Amino acid sequence: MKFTKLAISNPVDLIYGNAPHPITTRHGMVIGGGTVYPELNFTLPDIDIRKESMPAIARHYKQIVTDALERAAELDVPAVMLEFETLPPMTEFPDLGMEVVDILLHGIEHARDKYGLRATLRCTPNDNREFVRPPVMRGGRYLDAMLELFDRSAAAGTEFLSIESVGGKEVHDDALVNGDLRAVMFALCVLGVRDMRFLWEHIVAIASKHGAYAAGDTACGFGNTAMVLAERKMIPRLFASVVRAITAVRSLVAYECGAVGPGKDCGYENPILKAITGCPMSMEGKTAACAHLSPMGNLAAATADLWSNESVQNIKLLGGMAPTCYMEQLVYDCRLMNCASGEGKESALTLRNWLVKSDAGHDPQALIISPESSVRIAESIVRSKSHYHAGIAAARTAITILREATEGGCLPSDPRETSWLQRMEDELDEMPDTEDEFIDEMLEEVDRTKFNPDEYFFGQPHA
Amino acid sequence: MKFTKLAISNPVDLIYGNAPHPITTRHGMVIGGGTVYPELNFTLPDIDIRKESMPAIARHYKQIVTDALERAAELDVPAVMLEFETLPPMTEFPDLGMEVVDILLHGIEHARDKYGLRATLRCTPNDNREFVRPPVMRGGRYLDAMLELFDRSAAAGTEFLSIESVGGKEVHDDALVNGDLRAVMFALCVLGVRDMRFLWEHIVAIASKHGAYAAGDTACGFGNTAMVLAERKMIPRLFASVVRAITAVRSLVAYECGAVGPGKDCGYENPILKAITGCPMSMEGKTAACAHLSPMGNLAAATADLWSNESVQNIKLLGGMAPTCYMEQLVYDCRLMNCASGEGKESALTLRNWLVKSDAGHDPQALIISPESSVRIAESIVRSKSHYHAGIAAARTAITILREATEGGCLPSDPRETSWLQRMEDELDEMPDTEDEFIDEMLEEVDRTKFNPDEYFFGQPHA
Amino acid sequence: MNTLEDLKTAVINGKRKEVKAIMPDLLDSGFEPSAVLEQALIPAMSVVGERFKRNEIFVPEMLVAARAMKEAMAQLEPRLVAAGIKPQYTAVIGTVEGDLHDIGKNLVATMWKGTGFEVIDLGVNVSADAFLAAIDQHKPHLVGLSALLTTTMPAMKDTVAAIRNAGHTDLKILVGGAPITDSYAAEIGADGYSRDAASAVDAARKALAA
Amino acid sequence: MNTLEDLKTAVINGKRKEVKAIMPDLLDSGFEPSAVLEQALIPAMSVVGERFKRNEIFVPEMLVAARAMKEAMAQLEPRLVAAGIKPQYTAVIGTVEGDLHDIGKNLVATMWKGTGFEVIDLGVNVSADAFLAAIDQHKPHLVGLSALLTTTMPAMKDTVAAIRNAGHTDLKILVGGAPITDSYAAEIGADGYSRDAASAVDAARKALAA
Ligand SMILES: [Zn+2]
Ligand SMILES: [Zn+2]
Ligand SMILES: [Zn+2]
Repeated sequence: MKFTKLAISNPVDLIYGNAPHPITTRHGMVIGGGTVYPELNFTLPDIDIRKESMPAIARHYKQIVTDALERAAELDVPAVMLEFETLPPMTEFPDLGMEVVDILLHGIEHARDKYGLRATLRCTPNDNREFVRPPVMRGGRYLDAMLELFDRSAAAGTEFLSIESVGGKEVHDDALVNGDLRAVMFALCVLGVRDMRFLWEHIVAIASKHGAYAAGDTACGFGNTAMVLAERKMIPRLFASVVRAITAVRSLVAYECGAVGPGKDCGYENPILKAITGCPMSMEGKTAACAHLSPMGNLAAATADLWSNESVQNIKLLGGMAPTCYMEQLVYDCRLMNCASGEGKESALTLRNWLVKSDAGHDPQALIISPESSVRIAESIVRSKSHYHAGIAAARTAITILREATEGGCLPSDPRETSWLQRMEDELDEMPDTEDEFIDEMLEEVDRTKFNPDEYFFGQPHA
Repeated sequence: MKFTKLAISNPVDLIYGNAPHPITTRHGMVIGGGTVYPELNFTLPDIDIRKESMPAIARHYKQIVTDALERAAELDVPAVMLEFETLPPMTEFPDLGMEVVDILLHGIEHARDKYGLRATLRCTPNDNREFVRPPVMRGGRYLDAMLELFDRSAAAGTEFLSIESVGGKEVHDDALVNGDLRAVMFALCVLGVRDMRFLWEHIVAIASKHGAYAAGDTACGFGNTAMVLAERKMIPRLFASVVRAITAVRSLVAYECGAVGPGKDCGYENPILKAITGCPMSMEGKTAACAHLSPMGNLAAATADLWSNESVQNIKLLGGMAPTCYMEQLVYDCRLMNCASGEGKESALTLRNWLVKSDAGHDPQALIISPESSVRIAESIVRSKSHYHAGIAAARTAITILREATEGGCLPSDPRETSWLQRMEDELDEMPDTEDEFIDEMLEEVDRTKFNPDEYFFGQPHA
Repeated sequence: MNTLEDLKTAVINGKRKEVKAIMPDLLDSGFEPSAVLEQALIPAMSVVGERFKRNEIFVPEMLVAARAMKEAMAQLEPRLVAAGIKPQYTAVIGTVEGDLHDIGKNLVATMWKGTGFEVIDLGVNVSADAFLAAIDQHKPHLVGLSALLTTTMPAMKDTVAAIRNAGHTDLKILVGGAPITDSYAAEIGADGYSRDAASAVDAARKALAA
Repeated sequence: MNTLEDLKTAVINGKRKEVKAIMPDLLDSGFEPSAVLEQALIPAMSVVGERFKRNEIFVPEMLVAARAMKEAMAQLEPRLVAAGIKPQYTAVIGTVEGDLHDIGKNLVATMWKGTGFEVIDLGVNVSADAFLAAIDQHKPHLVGLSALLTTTMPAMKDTVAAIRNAGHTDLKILVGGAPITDSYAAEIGADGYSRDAASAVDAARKALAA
C-alpha cells in the first residue's frame, strides 16, 4: 500500500471543515481549512439530450447557475463549489459537455464580478465505458471522449476533476443482488483497483497539465447502489455496510495516483479516505434526500469539508427552482457547522458528536462511517500488504464493529440481518491467502459474457 | 390584553422542544414536552380540483401519507404531525375536503397499527371569505362551508384545528406594496384582531365539542407575504421585519380565545407568542425551502416544538416523492436537536444559540424572532392597554432592536434600508392616542371598494 | 417655465403635487400631448422600472412614481382624446379562476400602465368566460394571466385554450406567477412568460414585437 | 417418493441440488410436466415473491430460489416442448436507449420468469428499433421498459410511441424505474407502471387481464 500510516489517527481529529491537507482555489476558497462550504449538484428534468435540444439545455444550466449563485450571495456565503456531473451524451460528445462547462464557468465568473462570490467548478464526466458490453476499459471511443472532456474542461477553467469510475461494476451489480461477498471483493479490490490505477494516471496528468486539481473518485455505482438496495429492503443493511468498508480500498487508489481531494460527495467511504490521506472530502446526507434517501443524514456531515445535495433536477418547487432551494438548505446546514466551529475546536467537536450520535445507533452503515469506525477501518487498510488483503481487512474490521454494536445493543438486532455477519465471516475465512490464487478462482466463477479479463491487465506488468 | 404577563420571561427558557404548557395527543404524543417532532405538510401538483378529479387526488394523498409515514417509521421516529392544508375548493365543498381527511386519518391509523408510529393530524381549512370582493367575513356560504369542514373534520378524528385567517388582508396587501405602516397597523391590529375574535370563538367551540385542540392561527398572508416580498427585494427587509413584530398582536388573539397550540408552522411570529402564552409552536425554516426561501432557516428552529416543511407538491424527485424526501430531512433536523437536548438543558441551549447565531447577524427578520428579541417584543405587547397600543409598542420595540443592531454593526447597514427606520418611527409618532381616533382616520383613508367596515363590527359591542 | 425634463424628474421622484402643478403650465405652453406622454411620462416610468430592476429602489418608491404619472395622465387624457391619440396597446389582465392572489398581478398592471398601455384589470378569480367577454369588449393586443397555486395552473391552461378556441390565435398571451415556468408557458400555448413584475414590460414588448 | 410439495419446498428454500435430484424422480413417476410447472414451480416462486414483498426475505434469497427453479426448468422444458405446452405469456424487456441501469430490470425479468412467463431480456441501452425487431420476432404479450435517468425518460416515451405507431396497439407495455410515476406511465401511453420489482408480477397480470 502506498499509504502506510494514517494522516488522522485520532478520531477526535476527524472532523468537518478541517483536513490536514487543505486545498486553495485560484480565487482563494480554502477547502478543508476550517470552514465547510456548500457543493451544489444539479441535473436536467426529463429532456432528451441531443444537439437539437442544446438551446433548451443551455437555458436550464444558465438558469441554475444564475439563480443558485444569486441565492448563495444573498445568504452571504463566501464561497461555493458547483459540481457539473455530466449526462452520458455530454461525455460521449464532448462538444455538448463543453457547452455546459462554458455556461457554468461564465456564471461563476459573473457571480464573482457581481457579488464577490468565490465559486468554483468541479467537473465529473461520465464513465461511459460500460456502454459496450462487456465493457471496454482501456481504449475505444468512450474512453477517448471522456479524456477529451476532462482535458477541454480543465483547459477552460474547471478547477476540480472527478469521476465515478465503473471498473468492476459489471461484476459488482450481480454480486450485490446475490449477496456474494467474494464477488464484491473481486469487483472492488481486484478489478476496480486495477482500473482506477489506469484511469487516474490519465486524470492526474490532465489536471497537472492545466493547473487543475485531480479531486477524487467515488464508489457511487458500488457502495451507493448497495446502500439504496438496502434502503429498499432488497439486500441486508449489514451486507451493504460491509460493502461500504471495502469500497474505501478501491476509492483510495485515486489518492495513491496523486488525487488531492476534495473527494466526491457521494463517496460515503470518504471519512475512511480522509483518515488515510488527510485530503478534504465532500459529503452528502440529509440535504441530498432529493437524490436518494439516506440512513446517515446527519452523520455524513460529521467529517465533511464540502456539504452537497448530490443531485436535483431543475424543476420548479413552490419556493423556487429546486437547485436554488437546495442551495439555500445547504447554506444553512453549513452555517450551523461553521457557527459551532467558529467557537473553537471543543464546540466543533460537540456538534460533530451530536451529528454522529444522531444516526450511529439507527443504522449499521452510519456506524461504519462514524469517525471512530472510520479510523479503525482506515488503520486496517494501511496495515495491509496489498489491496486484496486490505479489502479483507476492511471487511473483517467492519464485521467486528457491527458485531460489537448489534451484540452490545448499540444497533437494532434483527436475526434476518445478523445472520449475515456469520455468513460474511465464513466467506472471508474461505478467501485464499494470495491475490493470485483468488484471481484464478474468480476467473473460473465469473460470467465471462459480462466481463472481459483482458481489460484488467491480468498477467501484465501493470497489474 | 388578556395576557398581562409572560409565560417565558427569560430568553434562556425560550427553547425548542419545551413549552410551559405541553399538549398530549390521544395516542400519547407530547408536543412541547422535551422532544421536537416533524410536522409534514404537502400539497398537490398541478391538478384541477373538482369532483371528477377526486379519484386522482385521493391517490395523491394516499400515496403521500403511506410513503411519508413509512419513511418516518424506517427512520425510527416515535411521533409525527401531518398537516392537511386544504385547497380552496376542498373547503368550499366540504365533501371534497372530508374525502382527503378520511384518507389521511386512515393512513395515520394504518401506520400506528403497522409500525407503532404515533401520528396525528392537523387540519387547516382555507379562509375562502375573500372570494367575495370586498370580503364578507361574518356570514355567507364561504364561512358556513369552512365551519362545516372544521366540524366534520374534528368529528372524524382530526386532533388539531388551525387556520390562516385573512381578516384585514384586503387592506394589508396594498399596505405592504406601498410600505404604509399605518395601513399595516389598521389591517392587523384593528381589522385582523376583530375578525380573529369572531372566528376563533367558533373554532374553539368546535374543537371542544369534539375533544380536539384549537391549535392556532398564523399571519401567513400578512407577515409571510411581507417576508417573501422582501426576499424578492420588492420591499425593504427592515419594513418586513417590523411588520412581523406587529403580526404577533393579531395572531395572539387565537390564544386569547382559547387556542392552546401548537401554533401553525408558517407563523414566524410564533416565538413571540410562545413567550406570551407558553403554548408549543410549530416552526419552519431551512427545510421549508421547498415552499419559500427564508432568511432565518436555522434560527426558526431555535424555539420550535414541531419542525415543518411548510408545503411541498407531491412530485417526483430523484430520491422519491417530494413529501417523503422532506419527511426524511425533517427527521434528521429533529434528531440533531433531540440529540443535543437529550444531554441536558445546557446542551440544548448550546445548539439553540448556534441556530440563533447562524442567522441573527444576517437578516433583520431573523433577529426579530430570536429568543432575546421575541421576549422583548412579547413584553411590550403584554404591557399594552389594547391591541392597538400593543401593535404600536411591538413596532417601536422592533425598530429599537433593529436600530441597535444596524448601528452597532450586528446587522448589515444599507442606507436604502436603514432610512426606513426613521420613516417608520415618524409614522408611529403620528399615530393618534386612541384606537377610536385611529379608526376614524383610517376609515377616511382606506379604499372602500376593497373593504367593507361593516364586516368588522365597528360601533358594535363586540368591538 | 417648466420643461418636459422637469416633468420627467418630478414623476421619477414621485412628486405628485409638483406634477399636478407642472402639467397645466406645460400644456398651456403649447407642448403637444403626445410629446408629454412619449418624451416625459413614459421615459420617466422607464427610468423607474430600470431602477427597480437593478434593485436601486423598492416597490413603494415605484408606486409613488406611478401615482405621480397617474396624476399627469388625469390631466393629459382629455387632450389625448381630443387629439385622437389612443394608447398604442391595450392589455387585459387578471388572476385565473380559483386563485385570489393579486399583488403580483397588480404590479404588472402598474408596470404596463407606466409604459403607456391601456390596462383593463379584471381582478382575481376570473373565469375563462370573463376573460373572453373582456376580450370581445376591449379588443386588447395583450392578455396577462396570473396563477399562484399549482392547483390553479390547470385553470390557466384552460383559459389559454378557451381564448385560442374562440379564434384569438394572434392575440398575445403572457403568463406569470410563482409556480409558472417558461416551459409551462410554452406548453399551454402562451406567447410569453414573465418571472417577475420587473420583467413584465420587456416580456410584453417582446411578445408584441413577435 | 418425492411429491410436488417436496419440489415446491425445495425451490422455496433455494435448494438447487435437491431440486436437481427430485426432478427426474418426479418426471419418472408420471407427473404431468404441466402439473409440475403449475402446481409446484409457479406456486413456489409465488410464495417467494410474497415473502419478498412482505420483507421477510431479501433479494439474494429470492435469487437462490429462482436459480433452483431454473434448474427444474432445464429438466422440464424438453418435456413441455414435447407435450406442446408453451408458456402462457411471452415478455420482452429492456432498459431504454441511453440508459445503462440493469439491476431493477434484471429483477423484474426474474420475477416474470418465476411466474411462468417466457422472458426475452434485451439488456440495457436498447433502441426503439431493437424493441420493434424483438417484438416482430417473439410476438410478446408484454413489453417492459426501464429507465433510471430523468434524461432517458424521453427515450422511454419515444419507444412507447414507436411501438404504438408500428401498429402494436393492443400489446401491453409496462414501464418502471426510479423517475417514473404512474401518471407519467399514463401520459406516454403505457398500460401500467410498477414501482418496484416486487410488484412487477401483479402489474403484469393486471395489464394482461385488462
Ligand atoms: Zn454519485
Ligand atoms: Zn402559511
Ligand atoms: Zn403551511
